[in-house]
Amino acid sequence: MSDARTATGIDPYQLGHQQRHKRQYNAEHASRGLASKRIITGYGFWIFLLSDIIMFAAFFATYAVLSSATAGGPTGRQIFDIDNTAIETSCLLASSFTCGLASIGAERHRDSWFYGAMGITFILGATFIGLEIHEFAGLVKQGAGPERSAFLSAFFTLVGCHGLHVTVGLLWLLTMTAQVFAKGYRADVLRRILCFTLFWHALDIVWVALFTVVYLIGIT
Amino acid sequence: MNSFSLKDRRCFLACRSHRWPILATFMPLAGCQPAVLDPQGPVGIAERTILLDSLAIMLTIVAPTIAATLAFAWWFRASNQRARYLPHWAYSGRIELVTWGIPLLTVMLLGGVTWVASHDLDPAKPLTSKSPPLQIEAVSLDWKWLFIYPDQRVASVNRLILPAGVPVSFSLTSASVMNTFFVPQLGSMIYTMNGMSSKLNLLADRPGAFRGLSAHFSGDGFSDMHFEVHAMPADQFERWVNATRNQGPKLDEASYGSLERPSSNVAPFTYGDADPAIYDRIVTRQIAPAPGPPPVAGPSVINLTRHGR
Amino acid sequence: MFGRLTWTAIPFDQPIPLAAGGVVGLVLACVLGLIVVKGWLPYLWREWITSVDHKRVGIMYTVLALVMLLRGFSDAILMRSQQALAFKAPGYLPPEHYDQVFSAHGTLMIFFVAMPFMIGMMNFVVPLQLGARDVAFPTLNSVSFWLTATGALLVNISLVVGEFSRTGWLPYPPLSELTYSPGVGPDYYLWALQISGVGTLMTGVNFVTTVLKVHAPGMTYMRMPMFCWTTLASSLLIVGAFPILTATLAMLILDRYLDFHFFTNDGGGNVMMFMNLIWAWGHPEVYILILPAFGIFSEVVSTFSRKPLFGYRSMVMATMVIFVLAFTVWLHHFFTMGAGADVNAIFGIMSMIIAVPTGVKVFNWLFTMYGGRVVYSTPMLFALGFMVTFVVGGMTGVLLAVPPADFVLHNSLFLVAHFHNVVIGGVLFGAFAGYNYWFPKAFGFRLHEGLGKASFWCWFVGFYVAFVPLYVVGLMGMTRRMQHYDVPAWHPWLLLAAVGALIILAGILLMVAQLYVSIRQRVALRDQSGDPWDGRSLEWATSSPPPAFNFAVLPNIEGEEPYWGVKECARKQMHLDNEPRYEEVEVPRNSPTGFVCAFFATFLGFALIWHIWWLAAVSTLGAAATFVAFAWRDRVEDIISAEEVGRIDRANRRARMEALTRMQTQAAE
Amino acid sequence: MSDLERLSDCHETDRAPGDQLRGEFSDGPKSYVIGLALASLLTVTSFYVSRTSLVWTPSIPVALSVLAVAQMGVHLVFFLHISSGPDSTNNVMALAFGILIVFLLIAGSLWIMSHLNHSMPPMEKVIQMQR
Ligand code: HEA
Ligand code: HEA
Ligand code: CUA
Ligand SMILES: [Cu+2]
Repeated sequence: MSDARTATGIDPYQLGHQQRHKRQYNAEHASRGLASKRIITGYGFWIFLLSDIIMFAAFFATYAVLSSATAGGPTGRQIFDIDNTAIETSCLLASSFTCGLASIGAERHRDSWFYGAMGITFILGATFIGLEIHEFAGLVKQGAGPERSAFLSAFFTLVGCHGLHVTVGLLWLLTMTAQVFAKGYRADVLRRILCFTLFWHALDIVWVALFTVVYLIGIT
Repeated sequence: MNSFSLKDRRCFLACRSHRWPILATFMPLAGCQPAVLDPQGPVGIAERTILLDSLAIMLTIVAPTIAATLAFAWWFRASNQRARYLPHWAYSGRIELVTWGIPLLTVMLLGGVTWVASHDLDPAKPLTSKSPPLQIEAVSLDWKWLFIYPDQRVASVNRLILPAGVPVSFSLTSASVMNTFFVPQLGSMIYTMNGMSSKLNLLADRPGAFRGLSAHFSGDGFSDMHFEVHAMPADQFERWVNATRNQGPKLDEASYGSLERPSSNVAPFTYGDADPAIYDRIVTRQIAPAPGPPPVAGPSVINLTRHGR
Repeated sequence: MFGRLTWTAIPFDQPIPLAAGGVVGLVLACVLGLIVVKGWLPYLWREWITSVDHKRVGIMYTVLALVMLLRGFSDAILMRSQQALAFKAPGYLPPEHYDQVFSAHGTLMIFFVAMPFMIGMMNFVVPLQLGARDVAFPTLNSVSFWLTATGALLVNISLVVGEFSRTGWLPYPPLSELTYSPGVGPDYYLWALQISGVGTLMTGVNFVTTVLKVHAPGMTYMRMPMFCWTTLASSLLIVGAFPILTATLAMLILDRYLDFHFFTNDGGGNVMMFMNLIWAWGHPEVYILILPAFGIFSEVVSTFSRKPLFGYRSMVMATMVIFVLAFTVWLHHFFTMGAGADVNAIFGIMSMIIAVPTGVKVFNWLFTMYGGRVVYSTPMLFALGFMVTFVVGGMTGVLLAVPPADFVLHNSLFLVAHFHNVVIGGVLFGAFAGYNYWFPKAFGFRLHEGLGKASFWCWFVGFYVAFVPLYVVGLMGMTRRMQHYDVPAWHPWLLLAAVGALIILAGILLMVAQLYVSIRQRVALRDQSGDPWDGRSLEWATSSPPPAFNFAVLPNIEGEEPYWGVKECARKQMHLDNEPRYEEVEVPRNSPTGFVCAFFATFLGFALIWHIWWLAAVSTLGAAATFVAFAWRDRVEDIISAEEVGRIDRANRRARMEALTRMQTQAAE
Repeated sequence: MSDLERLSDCHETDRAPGDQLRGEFSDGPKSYVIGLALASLLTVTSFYVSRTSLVWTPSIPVALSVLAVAQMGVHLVFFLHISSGPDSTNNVMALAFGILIVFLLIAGSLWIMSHLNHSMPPMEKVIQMQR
């Protein structure tokens, strides 16, 4: 082998530590590198949420483009019931708050706090879904279902997709409550609760965009 | 009708039975040259120039890159003892500057060309010419082309007749699925879509026969969605219009209804009396979009009589 | 009971797909039978199907890609021979079949060849290069793989049961709407992609998290090998782009199944919105494919030039610039829709700007070779072939980005030649370079070099013979997707292209032979040291194949090219570091979740395609139950004892010491 | 304990999205209370603005959009605990990436589609123009 190969390497960017010949095989030295499981899980879920929001963005863009394509059918102004939207909004906002409380309860291993807050969150979320189903059913009965026009297709898909997320969130909420009940506040359960609260808060953020773009701007 | 001059017979190909035998002899298929590189109108010529210029600009940097790759790989081969070995050489600010700078400069040049050319050659932009443009409305159907001459009140299927030297202003739509109107030797193509009317401006410099086709896949009969383009002197075009008018079937909603049903390999024919409002009615969907194939899986109705021998 | 599914769905009247499907089915049955008879099933289940080890998952991805390559290639041969024959003749494939062939070819090649190949490489290599034990979410990784396999399976089922989409690899409406495509073809396409798309998205999430959060101590961002960077960029692109695809396909599904009006002709639908959305995903998609290939070339060129990568920081910059710009150019796929000059020009110029960082990459590989000792191994040949070929494809891409030029070249065979030029000369060559390069790491023996080089030359020459003619006929105005034609001037070129495809076939056969011969000669080709190429990054620091836990003790990184530094030091002092204190290691526990989920997903997809609603409901419940059961499990990890770790690592150290001694004696001679 | 877990001890420089920094708002419900108050205020304003005649009508959509953006910010800070601290750099970078893509997708689509619709008015517009 040539001499050149065994010559001391020079780190061209001077980024490496100076003593590159004395490698230490111990973990104390590890100032950067592996993150804790909580951070890994939370971060992964965060990335997933971003992708979910990008999916919503595609539906929003479609809604914006198609919102005037009513094909002679009803327009937003004719079918939106803002009072209903206001009640839905309060439910979801309050549930975001109670969900936050539940996460604190879980961190502090406080049963009454955790179960109570999760219970209220569930009730608020379920009310939201109930109101939305009621709204959709009313529209379909009026002949303003998604097959009526491109505008209504986009409306039902965008709002319905959010509703579907909330429904999944409710099922998840039940699962997490059951897991705490069965397994206690174990580290892995707490990680999942962290993800669940992230999910729930993110849905609230999507709803802010939704009630603004669809309902409020829709009626002006 | 038999008076068309046969100027261009370079690759005569009598492969269809045509309504006018003479027109058939007038159909040298233009595929014999690289059509895009042999344009016959100002739009096509400009586009060819841009294409070749851009290619030249890029080759000045791409060709040396290829050469250098081969040269470096060869000279620095492991067995070449004369080549320098720099086992730690991995950075040079000056070279970095060049590696970012050269492509950047090239792209700036190319970008400038692109900006100007895009505006100059916008398909919707009318061509400058002494003569006023001829209006033609094109409808892509499953799987044939309908060309309506609203001012002349005639229409033609699968054959596009143009006056040479006169700018043509196309409005295009589709009866059903998407297609693309494209005559390679004349230049720019454009999509046709149901419920929308696209704009395209072309001009044929000289009389000649070209090949036109759909450049966007539209279903099973797509391969036969080509059409003939004949550019002829203006006086001959007049004669063609006069000879066509009041001859043959009438284009109205009823006959359009039977035309829009899926069929392929339709031999060219003309309508002697075309309702000039029909195009608008198609675009605004007052005439409903054409139906699709019958709702069964498997082959749709196709006949391959013409080419299927 | 069976929805739209009846006996007529099986194309008894079409011998070609039926025979092809029959052969595939027979082969599958034989393989399965062999496995059962030989009693390999438990082994397969334990070690592969339920494995969540990133190396195993990576290998399974690659195998899936290679199998689907064969399927995609048979489609390519069908197309090339059809076009060679169909001059003024119907050829042997009627349109309704030919249309399925190109649609299936494009779909398979992009989603089930190129993607799994690249994801397979990422899986196998990235945690090793980062000095980590596994990816961030190992079980999720296995779910991703099995969902991808489900998608591939559904596409292949369409060969025999029903039909595949006839609308091209991207289902442009309104052709793909129920009115104009009443069959189940588009439904196969849609559900296959939705299901595998979930898997791909999860892969993206997994790898972003892995690269950013899971690496050995000291492995800072600016010390990561280039392949990790390109993996990060590619994964971020997945996270940003695939949700758009999911949404777009979901809208088409709603149109087809529930009579919505997103893209229909009636009801106010807007087809242009589909084009807009699908390309907002589609353009980033091509960089999802090419960026990992760029990473592979960076590793290969530097290793076989015996030099560090030139301009590492520029490379990182260029990667990230390409990644951001990828989301700003999508309109260049529909310049001819008529958006107007301003829009066209701006998107055209944005597209060209991508040539700058790409050019930087090419030049940096060039200067990596400068002053090097270039060894012409098979991976290096693929890298050189790539550099020569890809710049041509990139150049024609930039040409297409000039709107007025695109106005005459759009949808022509010139375009087809462009993308095969970048996809074969870039993505596929990259995959093959990586396959030859990391094969010894995965299996402990090298691939046969002679046959590898021969296959390279066939691929290289075959590519030019097959695709340069397409540039020419494209300039002659020939559009893509023609089932027959009657222009004499095109005919000779298409004959030549068919010859090219045959040369590529020879390349493929040589690759198969290479694999076969290498397995036969595996003892002679054994990689004892775990470092067959004198590599520079961490994957070469462990044994070949690596143990389940990758590294006995997590390496502590103190510079770029960490392994090279250690190795130089060891060579100088002629001895390895002292034996570390071994500790027990936790490795993620095997889990059948992925396989079971995919099992239900397959039935779900099939049921939805054929409108068998009860089966769809049952499968959904099954998948959901699997998930809950998975969430309920208590033991997530297995423990490997310190003695076991020590035993495995000591063997590795012994092999390395021997290699060192060999080197010493060689140097002394 | 796995080495993953062990290493986390010396890992103050990073934290999971959604986790509060220790000491910030004393780790209690305070942040949620502030968030709820601000968010409610913004929501009520939005609903009020949409129906009042006090605001110049053409500017209502703009006002509503600004309010929505503000409210999303409130949610991010007080519910999701996103901060600009060095420990959540990665979280913020990821968020910025997401926002960039959302922006490019929505703005790009609207820009492209408005040009396309301008040159090829969809059926609705054509019929309106004919009237
Ligand atoms: C990754 C993408 C990819 C790849 C690799 C290829 C590879 C090839 N493609 Fe394809 N192609 C597409 C993506 C790809 N294609 C797409 C997206 C379309 C558009 C579809 C549409 O119109 O909608 C298309 C369309 C397309 C057409 C249609 C043109 C038209 O519209 O008229 C044709 C025509 O011949 C063609 C040919 C070929 C050929 C000859 C190859 C050859 O290079 C074949 C390559 C062969 C292999 C890749 C097999 C490989 C190797 C092995 C099997 C490994 C061996 C095993 C071991 C090592 C164990 N392609
Ligand atoms: C891996 C896949 C891949 C890659 C990397 C690329 C890379 C590029 N592509 Fe390609 N493309 C496809 C896959 C890919 N493409 C596919 C599949 C389609 C068709 C889809 C379909 O319709 O079915 C397509 C279609 C396509 C079109 C649409 C054409 C049409 O439909 O009419 C355009 C137009 O702009 C385009 C442009 C580009 C550009 C500018 C690049 C650039 O990134 C290239 C940059 C690289 C270089 C330029 C070479 C190296 C640089 C230098 C040596 C520096 C100096 C050079 C210059 C300054 C010029 N591509
Ligand atoms: Cu004329 Cu074929
Ligand atoms: Cu692109």
